[in-house]
Amino acid sequence: MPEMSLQQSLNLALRHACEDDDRVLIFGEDVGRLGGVFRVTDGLQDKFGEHRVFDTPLAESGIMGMAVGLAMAGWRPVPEIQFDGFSYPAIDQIVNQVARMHYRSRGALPMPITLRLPSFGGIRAPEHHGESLESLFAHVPGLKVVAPSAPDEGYHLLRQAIVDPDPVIFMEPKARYWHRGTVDPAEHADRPPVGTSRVVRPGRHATLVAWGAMVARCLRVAELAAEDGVELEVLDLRWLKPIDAEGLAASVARTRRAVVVHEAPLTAGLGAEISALVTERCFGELRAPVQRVTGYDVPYPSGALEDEYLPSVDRILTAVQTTLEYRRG
Amino acid sequence: MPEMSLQQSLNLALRHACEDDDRVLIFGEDVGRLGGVFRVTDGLQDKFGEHRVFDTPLAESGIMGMAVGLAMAGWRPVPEIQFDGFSYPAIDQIVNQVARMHYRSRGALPMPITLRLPSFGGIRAPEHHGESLESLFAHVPGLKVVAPSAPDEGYHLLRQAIVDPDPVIFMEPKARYWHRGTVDPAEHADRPPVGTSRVVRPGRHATLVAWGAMVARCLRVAELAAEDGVELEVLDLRWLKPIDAEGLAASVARTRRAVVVHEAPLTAGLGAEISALVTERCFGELRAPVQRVTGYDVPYPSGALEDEYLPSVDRILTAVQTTLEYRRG
Amino acid sequence: MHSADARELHRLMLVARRLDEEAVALQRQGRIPAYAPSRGQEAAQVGSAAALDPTRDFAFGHYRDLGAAVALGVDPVAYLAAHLNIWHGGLYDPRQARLAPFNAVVGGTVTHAVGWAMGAKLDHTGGVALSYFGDGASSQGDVHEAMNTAALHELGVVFFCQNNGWAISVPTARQVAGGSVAARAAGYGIPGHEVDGNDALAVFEATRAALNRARDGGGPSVIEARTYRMGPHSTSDDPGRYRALEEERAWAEKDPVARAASALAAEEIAEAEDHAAEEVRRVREGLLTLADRPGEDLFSFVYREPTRALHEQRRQWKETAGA
Amino acid sequence: MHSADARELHRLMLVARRLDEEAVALQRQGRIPAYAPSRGQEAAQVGSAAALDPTRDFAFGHYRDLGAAVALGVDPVAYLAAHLNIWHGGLYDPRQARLAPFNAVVGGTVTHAVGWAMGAKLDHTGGVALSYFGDGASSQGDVHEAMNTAALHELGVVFFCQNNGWAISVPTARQVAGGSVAARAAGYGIPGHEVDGNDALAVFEATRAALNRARDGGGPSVIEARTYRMGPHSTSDDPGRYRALEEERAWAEKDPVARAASALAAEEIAEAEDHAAEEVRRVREGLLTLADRPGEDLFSFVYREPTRALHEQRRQWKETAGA
Ligand SMILES: Cc1ncc(C[n+]2csc(CCOP(=O)(O)OP(=O)(O)O)c2C)c(N)n1
Ligand SMILES: Cc1ncc(C[n+]2csc(CCOP(=O)(O)OP(=O)(O)O)c2C)c(N)n1
Ligand SMILES: [Mg+2]
Ligand SMILES: [Mg+2]
Repeated sequence: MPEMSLQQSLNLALRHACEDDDRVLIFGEDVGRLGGVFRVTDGLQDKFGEHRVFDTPLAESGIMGMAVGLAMAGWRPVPEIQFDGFSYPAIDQIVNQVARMHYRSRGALPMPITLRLPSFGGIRAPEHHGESLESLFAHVPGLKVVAPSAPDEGYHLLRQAIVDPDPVIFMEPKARYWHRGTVDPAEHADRPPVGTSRVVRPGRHATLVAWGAMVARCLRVAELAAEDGVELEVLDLRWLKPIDAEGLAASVARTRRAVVVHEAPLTAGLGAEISALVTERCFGELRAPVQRVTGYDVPYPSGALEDEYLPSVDRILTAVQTTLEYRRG
Repeated sequence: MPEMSLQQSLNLALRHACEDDDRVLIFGEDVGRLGGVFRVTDGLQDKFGEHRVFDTPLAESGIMGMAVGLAMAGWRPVPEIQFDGFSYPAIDQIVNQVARMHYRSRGALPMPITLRLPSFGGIRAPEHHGESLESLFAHVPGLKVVAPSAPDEGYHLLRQAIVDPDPVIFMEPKARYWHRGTVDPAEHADRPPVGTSRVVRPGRHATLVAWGAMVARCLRVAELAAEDGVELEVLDLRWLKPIDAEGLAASVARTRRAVVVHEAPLTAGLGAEISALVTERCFGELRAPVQRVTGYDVPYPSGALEDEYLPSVDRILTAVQTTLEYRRG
Repeated sequence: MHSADARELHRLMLVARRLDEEAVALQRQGRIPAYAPSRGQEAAQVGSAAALDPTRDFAFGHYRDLGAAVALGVDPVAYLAAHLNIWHGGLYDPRQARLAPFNAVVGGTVTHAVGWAMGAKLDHTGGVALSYFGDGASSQGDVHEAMNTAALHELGVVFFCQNNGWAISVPTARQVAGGSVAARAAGYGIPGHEVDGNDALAVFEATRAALNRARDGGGPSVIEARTYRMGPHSTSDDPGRYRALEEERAWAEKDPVARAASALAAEEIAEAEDHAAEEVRRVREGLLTLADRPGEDLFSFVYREPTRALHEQRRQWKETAGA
Repeated sequence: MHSADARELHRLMLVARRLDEEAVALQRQGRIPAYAPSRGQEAAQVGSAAALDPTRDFAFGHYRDLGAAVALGVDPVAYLAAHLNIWHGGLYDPRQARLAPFNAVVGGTVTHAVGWAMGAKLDHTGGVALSYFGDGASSQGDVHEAMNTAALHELGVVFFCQNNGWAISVPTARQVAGGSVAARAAGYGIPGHEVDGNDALAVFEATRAALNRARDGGGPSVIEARTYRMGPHSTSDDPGRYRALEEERAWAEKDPVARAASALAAEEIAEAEDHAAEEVRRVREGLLTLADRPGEDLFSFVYREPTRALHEQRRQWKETAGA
């Protein structure tokens, strides 16, 4: 099985998607000639031509509006917005148009759009280049939202997103672009359906719930905790909409404790939804309230303060300790 | 004490704010000559002149960008965006600029902007005219968010929002514009600080948490429940950021049960945050998981289906029953 | 319509006019909750839509395009269902109608036309996208992004601005800097034309020329049809608050339907009135018997297949609805 | 600068050039994480900013405006702090600097200039807003909304486009339909000028004229300075992937700093080099000793006063930081 980085596995997935379906179109700022600022679309214009892989003007709303029109004309658009924070100018198109055209047209106009969005922080980037918009997107009816945590996940989830008949926001964890892992494209036939989470590491004392780059961090926490005899289950949520409520509940029903970890600010972050869902389904089993370890309620800071902002191994460990030691007040 | 509608009390608050501080400016689509499509700015252009109350071109992003520049020049802008669903084109300015300019400039450039946003559903309006964006806004560091539930609340909260030195999203419940109540401007001096909730009706069997138009609905539920001897406490959250976690916890610690009600879709709605907050603070006291009665995870529907979508008295009562009858599984 | 047919244009405009009047009447009678009258804009709407080739072109409208719907042969009942609060997008099938669903975001569909035209170009269909938008919409950033992109990629888009003088209470003079939407075109290196929007034949010819140009690979262009919203912005609007009666009277003199009729023989007009009256009867009947959509529809079209969460929510809804 | 002073313009440009080179060097040495070089754009930036009246005007830039910062007398250390990842907006006080905080949203500040100019107009200060943006930014809807609004309200805004030929990998020809940002102005009924962006004196004069016009109540105008981004988009970019060496060579011939020097005497140039070298030394020192902001700063500027939740989060942060 070939080993490759997430950035490469995404590139491979795009390549295979274009080969499989000649209605797939890739476009965005600098995705064509340059191959994307993260090189995720590298070589695709050469291979598939300028009509299938092309650069757009610098206008995010226009990019998403173009995707809507292309989908109406029977194409399968895979636009990129260069960075998380620059999807805000396109939010009107995403929420008011992409997410609703199928509903508005009573199913006549499906929107099989996959928006690739380099997302989350951790790379000491400038302002607006480290945002986590999952709770915004997950709140919008009509959208699906997914974030891979590793190269093989990236490959399979991106292909799944592209063939999916609904619009999918595909959030790529920038901090993991250069991490390598094995990828087996042949496994694709056996993928679990959209909306399935995965247990990355089984354990019985508490469940850590995460997605994107925080999955690796939680695995690290689980390793450290294991040294002290604490067995943490790490659940990679993968799909942030639809959320795998059953998978979550099954894990927490076993472990009776949960910590959810994300980069976005605390208030109204997706951790709140996870906390509410888990509590609704496992109230009787829970031995402690679900702990949230998240970014603070502050703007994503400049690189020098990034490590202070992001959930650290220490902060997660502290939350694990809190939940393990919790005694009903 | 004069009796008036919410729409009138908001108009009065704007009038008093303009009188009190000649740096206050009011602008937006149709707010000047027409006085706003809901007449909330009626008569203000005549009174304060075209330079302080003016119509803008039809461009929501431009409206919020203009507010940023005016604030930088030392003004106190009170822009209106005509309807909830049309704030999406301005989200980039709101999130990337309004909410961060103070932070970015290390306090040099405060943004004392109050965005008036006719919000929520219930008036059988066209698409995009019935949206609830509170969880999106509450997630954004740097913003404050508030929704009045009654005429006096509207008056005082709007004045509070305008004098507040930070940007405030002021969500006006359209469905309550024409409901009347007494308003005493003189009470303004005694207002509780930003971020304080209020108990609208005390009770001891469960707490209903709501804001905007859902407060009146919860009061109706409480009346009905009282007929069966169930005493519900109704808490008007008012400030959706910062949230009054202490007030919430104090109420639920007493009642030991909570139901949160909102119009927005369930997933990643602000109800999740309320559920998580309450559970974190009252885990030991809670006798049942916090119930959420919300809009479904579907686009806000056309008028004919509105009543099916919105939390109804029946749905809230059912949730109350569920929480009261809850037995740990 | 392959070539301008004054009689047919008038017939279509008259249907649009009478249906519009009927919709206003139904609103006054409490049968329609709210309505956005298109009175005065029939020539702009019918003249342009009639020039489309419905086998391959596609139109993108907003919420005040009854005349375009009529000219495209869309069932008015299905179109007006949006105003009846039955379904946001209307009940017509946009693919067959060659008209995008009813859309309430001002300026929101203009970039869709660009994407659609790119799709048509890639498929070599020869299809052209006609994008309707108002003078108010012209202020939106999306319109700029759309024109720039269409011009760069030389796409088959006709940007058709119905400048009806007002965006709710704001007149063109305080909306469109420089005073002309057509003049914006030059900044993108594409042609822009102003046309008398109350002259159906002129609108038809201008649109046909722009469509042919686009079909021949000549790329996008802008047409600004100068017309007038003779009625209120919507049935809950009161234009008396912001505009002068004299202005309304002056434009009433230029009524596009009357103007189209003036070229016709009395019996042609009478025939058109009969036809329109018959159509109004049919549509009125259709509207009054149009049933609301069942509550299940709330959940049915959110995704191609409802998610597990939606199945569950539908189940809960049924329980309460049944209770 | 009250009138064009070729020597002073050159001096400022040379400081900008040498500081830019130093920043690139520091990046290569691992002292600065990333940098966006402004090499080649010194005449456009210095020439325009020098024309401002710092007692009342205000400039709105993006992230590649070192020359403007230098001309406005902003401490380069405080400006470059943004690139050092110390604070997003830089560490200068924008009110004193007359330069809005460093801003990474392409096109995001253009409407701010419009609002600021409206404020200045209401206050009768005679102040004018200078809005810098790139050829890439010109595609953004916000730029259109800003120009339309400024023209309608006749506000004192100079829309100053630095057309440096590229938006990362996309050349102007595939970005700006029609090929000219200045040509867009006519569509709003305002003047638009193209100016040789590598000619500091020409830029100064064009800007001064536009500022005076605005100050006299003549409203907004557009200036498009044709220049070239001689370096990479940023220190992590490789222009070899998308543009030809010949193009870079051709523009190197037109180097604006060399051009400004050509009009000066050798000793004037030598003096300017000494001055720049001294400034580079000072700034280098400042940058290398610039401390990161303390973690508390995370919480300090979110609101005027931290909320209760933020107090609590700061407390938690301190506990973990202390551990
Ligand atoms: C993005 C957006 N902003 C605001 C509104 C509210 N609104 C509905 S129609 C209208 C005026 C539109 O004017 P114009 O584009 O000239 O079209 P007309 O109504 O004259 O046909 C406004 C402001 C909206 N529907 N969408
Ligand atoms: C809204 C937004 N979209 C995308 C980006 C990513 N980005 C940064 S610079 C740039 C190109 C900008 O080109 P131009 O406006 O010509 O300015 P220049 O870099 O040439 O100075 C892009 C796409 C951004 N910063 N902001
Ligand atoms: Mg109009
Ligand atoms: Mg550029």
